[in-house]
Amino acid sequence: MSLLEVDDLRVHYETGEGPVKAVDGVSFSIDPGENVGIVGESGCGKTTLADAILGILEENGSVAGGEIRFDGQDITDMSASERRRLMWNEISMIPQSAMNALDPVYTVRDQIVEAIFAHETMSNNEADERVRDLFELVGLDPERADDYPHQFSGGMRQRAMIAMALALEPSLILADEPTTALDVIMQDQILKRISALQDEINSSMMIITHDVSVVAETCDRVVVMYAGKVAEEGPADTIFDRPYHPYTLGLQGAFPNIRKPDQDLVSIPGHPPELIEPPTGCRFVDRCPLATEDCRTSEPPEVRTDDLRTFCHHTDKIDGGFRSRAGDRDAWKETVAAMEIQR
Amino acid sequence: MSEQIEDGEPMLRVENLQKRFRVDDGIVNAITNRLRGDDPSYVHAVDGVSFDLQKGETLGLAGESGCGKTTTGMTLTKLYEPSGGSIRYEGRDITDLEGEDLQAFRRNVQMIFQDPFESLNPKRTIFDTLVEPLKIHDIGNQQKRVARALEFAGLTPPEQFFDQFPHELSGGQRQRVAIARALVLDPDFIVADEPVSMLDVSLRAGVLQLLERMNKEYNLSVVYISHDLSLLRHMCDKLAIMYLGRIVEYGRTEEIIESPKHPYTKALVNAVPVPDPTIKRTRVELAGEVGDAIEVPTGCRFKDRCDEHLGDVCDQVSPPLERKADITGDRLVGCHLFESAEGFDPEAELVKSRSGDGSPVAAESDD
Amino acid sequence: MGKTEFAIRRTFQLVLTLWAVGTLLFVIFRLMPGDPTSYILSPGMDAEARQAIVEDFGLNAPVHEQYISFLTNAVVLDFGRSFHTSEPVQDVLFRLIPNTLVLMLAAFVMAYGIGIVLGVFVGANRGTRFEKGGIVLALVQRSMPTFWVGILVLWIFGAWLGVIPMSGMRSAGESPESFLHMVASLDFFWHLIAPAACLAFYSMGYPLLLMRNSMLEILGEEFIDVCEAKGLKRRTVLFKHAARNAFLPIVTAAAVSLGFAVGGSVLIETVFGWPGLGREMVRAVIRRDFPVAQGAFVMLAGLVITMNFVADLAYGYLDPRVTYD
Amino acid sequence: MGIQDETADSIYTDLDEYAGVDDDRSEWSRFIARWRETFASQWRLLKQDTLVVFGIVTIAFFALVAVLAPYIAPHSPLERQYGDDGVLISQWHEPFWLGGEGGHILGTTAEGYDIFSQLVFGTRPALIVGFAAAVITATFGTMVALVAGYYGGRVDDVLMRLVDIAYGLPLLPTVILMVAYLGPSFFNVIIAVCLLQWRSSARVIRSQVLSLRERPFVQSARVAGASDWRIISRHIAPNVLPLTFLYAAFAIGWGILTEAGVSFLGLGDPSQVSWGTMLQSSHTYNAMSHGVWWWFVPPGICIALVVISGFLIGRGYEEITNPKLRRRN
Repeated sequence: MSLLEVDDLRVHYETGEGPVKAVDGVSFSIDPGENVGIVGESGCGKTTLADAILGILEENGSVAGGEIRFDGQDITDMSASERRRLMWNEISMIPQSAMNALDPVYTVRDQIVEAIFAHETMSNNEADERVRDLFELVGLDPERADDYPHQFSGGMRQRAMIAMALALEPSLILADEPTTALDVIMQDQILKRISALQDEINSSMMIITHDVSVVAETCDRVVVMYAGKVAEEGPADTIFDRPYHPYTLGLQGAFPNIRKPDQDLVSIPGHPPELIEPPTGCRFVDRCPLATEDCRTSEPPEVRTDDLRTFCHHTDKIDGGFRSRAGDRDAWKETVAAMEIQR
Repeated sequence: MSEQIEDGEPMLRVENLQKRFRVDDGIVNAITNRLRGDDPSYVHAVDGVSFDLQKGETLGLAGESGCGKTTTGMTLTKLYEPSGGSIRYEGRDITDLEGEDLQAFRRNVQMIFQDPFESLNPKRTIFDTLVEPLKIHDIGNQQKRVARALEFAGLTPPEQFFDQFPHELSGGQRQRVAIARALVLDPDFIVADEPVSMLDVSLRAGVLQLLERMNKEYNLSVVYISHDLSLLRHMCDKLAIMYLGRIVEYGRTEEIIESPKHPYTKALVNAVPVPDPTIKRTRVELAGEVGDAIEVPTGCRFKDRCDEHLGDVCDQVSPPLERKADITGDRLVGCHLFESAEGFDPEAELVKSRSGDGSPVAAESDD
Repeated sequence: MGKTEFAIRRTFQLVLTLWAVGTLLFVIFRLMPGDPTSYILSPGMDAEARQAIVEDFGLNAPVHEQYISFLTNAVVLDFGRSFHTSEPVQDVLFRLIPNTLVLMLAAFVMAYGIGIVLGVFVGANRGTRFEKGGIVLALVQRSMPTFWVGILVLWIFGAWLGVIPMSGMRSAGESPESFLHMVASLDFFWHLIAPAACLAFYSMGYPLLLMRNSMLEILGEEFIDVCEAKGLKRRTVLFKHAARNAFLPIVTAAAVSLGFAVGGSVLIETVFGWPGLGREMVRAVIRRDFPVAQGAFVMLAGLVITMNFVADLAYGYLDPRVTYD
Repeated sequence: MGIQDETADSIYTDLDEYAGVDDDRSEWSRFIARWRETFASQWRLLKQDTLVVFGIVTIAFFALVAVLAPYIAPHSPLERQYGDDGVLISQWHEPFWLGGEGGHILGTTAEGYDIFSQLVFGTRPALIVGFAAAVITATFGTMVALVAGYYGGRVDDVLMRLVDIAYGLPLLPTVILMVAYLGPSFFNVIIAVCLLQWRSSARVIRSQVLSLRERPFVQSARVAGASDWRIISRHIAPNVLPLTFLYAAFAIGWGILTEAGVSFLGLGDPSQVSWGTMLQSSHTYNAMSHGVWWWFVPPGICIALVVISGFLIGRGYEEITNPKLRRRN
């Protein structure tokens, strides 16, 4: 059985102009011990997804439909206290910027101990011992546990956050852009540390990022999100090797690769749609070089090819011509320009 | 630098550039410090940087935050006054320019900033923003020039954008406006500080293409400042790797990325993740963190984090950025691991410093 | 910079501010258009008395000497004698200061105790009617003139319901042995409650609004999300983490708002006939008893400046992030 | 040596002949468009808040009353009224709807003045003090802030120490003392209020200027060669304007409250009827002990209404200018 199953999840934010459908019918699952990457641009709903799982949505946001099952139990349905018992004990998080993720007025030790005491009964000495172990685990000097967060550098804070996330050996860790705020070298070290520790305690992880290369290096499986929906999902190797969704192709081409300096960078024309009134049919339609009338009128079907789930009308066409041309920036521009003229 | 890497007079020559900021703590402290006879403390943000920039060349300044790359860029555009060293533009020292000469220089240099949401005045229309540099320099045909610049930046038809305010545009469009503003004066060189790092992934490439075109079609020189080596590899002819206010390695981009020599460059290059799960890279673990720019360490600035630390030489003698006998190609490296091709002998310097007044040697890279 | 050095620097600033206030006072007083004696002296005074006062004030000395003696006298809190009663101003002030302090302290405790707690709840209930109500309440409290609230209270509870005394600090028959005895008495409490409540009512809006704004900012911080994700109880998140952080700006603000509260106490003392510094200052101004007015003013200003100083130091102990630079 | 050299392949080569007058886009129309947008955007945000609209409407109402006072008030404010018996009134009269004689809407004071007329005329000093305080404090505070924040260094140090000193002064006692020394006139009250109120706007706007100064759009202008004056006037000042408005709105309230307080203490302008002097005379005649509420309740309500309107507008601005207070999305 999967550890986490997200089933047709819908999350809406109430605004003056109507509900923003930030997550709109997203389904995927995470198996025990598995690393799943959620990739997409800002505004695609990936952070909202994590907030919904953690139960920390903004006050104007709410789960409007679907289920989040953890170990078979629907957590959207749980009472507050039931849910609290689950949090951190089973599902913990590594937030985006450890800069602001630690309470500035308490020492790092206090904050880790607080998480432990919220779920387990133990003596102060035992808790201190645990903090010491955790600090060593993440490569921090245990003597500095009594420092305040501001006395730590950015990298140290992120390590402290990881220590806190592991404090109760959760079975699932949600990492929301865990390294974007850090410099390259620190980013590399943190990612390495996370992978190693996670193997050790055999927990699953959901990594949310816009950085395709981070996902490529750390994840077993990838969910590509676009405008509140899943565009494509499958094993990392296949997604990077033979994706079927044009958006995935575009996203890959948009990243410069240090090993392939001569590759053209792809810029997907246009902008993601507004999520107050998203387009009917496929949400990628206005930017897609393969779009047809069908894409505009009907929702893309789920197509299973190899080991991928792809939501697209044209998975059969992509193998034909476009995949080979997707790395060519003019291919995108021309096709979309042609569509503009038609309209 | 003892000699030029390429022939021909460089458009821009930076020599031993320094910029330090006084740690200011108000009038009361200034008085008490004065009374106690303490020297005011300084942040040595840029501490002896030298490089050349040819016409039409693109140079990448890379390094971790706090390495001084942004300060270097801002000093080049005269946003900061250098505290030492010189910047020569077309053979003329611009460090002390004032009045009309300064204005003439300003016509030829522009800067593009990181944050598209902060780089345009929210209270002014796009036309106002673009026409301002023309007004300052009293250049005619303003409307046509503005239109031309917007068009070049891919904002067509330009008239449609004239009366819009920044908040009506997307991040990508704003960054294009910022580029158009930089181009409207038709400058000779541009400093681009992380020009795309805050843009959404799918929009980045478009802006990068624009910058590439600007460089290729109009023979503009560009200094890119970024921590993203993948991006710099894509955009730059030359690369300068900075660490704690100094350049530690300088040369052609592909050479540096393919075979980094300085231990820091090695760590930096190997830390870059690759968007391809089939490629496994060798990771170099670097101990510790970037040091303090207020009390700069003696000797090599990288010594505390270096795996290949040689002992006293590294601790005491600051390695100059120079050609190395055992490194081929147009490359300058500041590290004692390689043998100088310019006759600099660190051991001798070490002996000299010991026999002398005991103060550590501050070797400079220039003649 | 260390904490001691910060304290030294801040003390320096304190002295500077006190000096500036003193100088300002001197400048206003001595350099007013026309002969200063004409402002001080009432026309009916005979020449001898006039001469005595001129000498007492050192008004015949050169300005810089006057300035120096003014400052040295101010340092030792010697403001001369009252024109009206000839009593040393110092004695008058020292008799009145405790009364004002008791009133202000009582009001401050009430205002900040209630205001802060209300602010936490208002901030935590963003976007609800409760929030809107809280904001309007706070603004109403701040816009009703204190003295008018005092008048209303006297009218309703004093004249109409007859549950509070109309004026003063103690009932006619009471003559306590000491200040402490008096403060501890029920009669004193009965007199104190209405003016203190009025002052508190006025002062409460500020911490309420500030705490609410501060809470909104803090609740948007990422560490609050982390606290919730840790499975902490809502109450713990709200009070142990959010309110503790949101409280920091209140410390500074409290000191600043004291400047306003002192003004409020002047009015409240006048309305309720409370024998404090403020009322004395107003009476002195009306009687043109300048030594007393000046003395009372220096006391009130000194109180505000000292509180600002204390608050700045306290901030350093409450917020571990303060680096003093 | 060719700093002036033109690049041969410039995209503007064909435009380089300076054609003299070339702009059909009038500077003036763009100037108007800019300011229209500034105010329109402020207004768009403000009018969403019903409380702000309430504040604006209330202040507008009182402003109208102040202008039309002679036409609204049935009597002159300092004209003693005759009772039904034809004798000068020497004791307060109840409003006519409580059976008071003489048909006075809100009765008369102990001195025989018509309370309603005093109330109507009292609008004038209140609004004048309020607006004068708003305009002067906000302008002065903003100017100090611009200079201190933009130039920084020692200028900033000195100006900010001045602000610290101003913060050391308790507002009302200082005003009392100054009015006592300078003489009880309306003008002096305004001066005194302004001297003390600029401090908060100066402090807050300065920190805003400090941050604006480092923004990329200001840096861009500087790289392009813009003068200090151009940067301050075109780039920084327009962006602190909302804060200036905010402090102006708050200053209305403080000005009126202070004037009322000073008048209540008997240090107001003796030749003027203001809401504060009305409350003072009611207090002097011990009106609350006698339950003459129609004397002391209405002026208080008026003060509270105008003051809260200023606060409501100010608070509305605060929610706009402080993005952290705004609801996300």
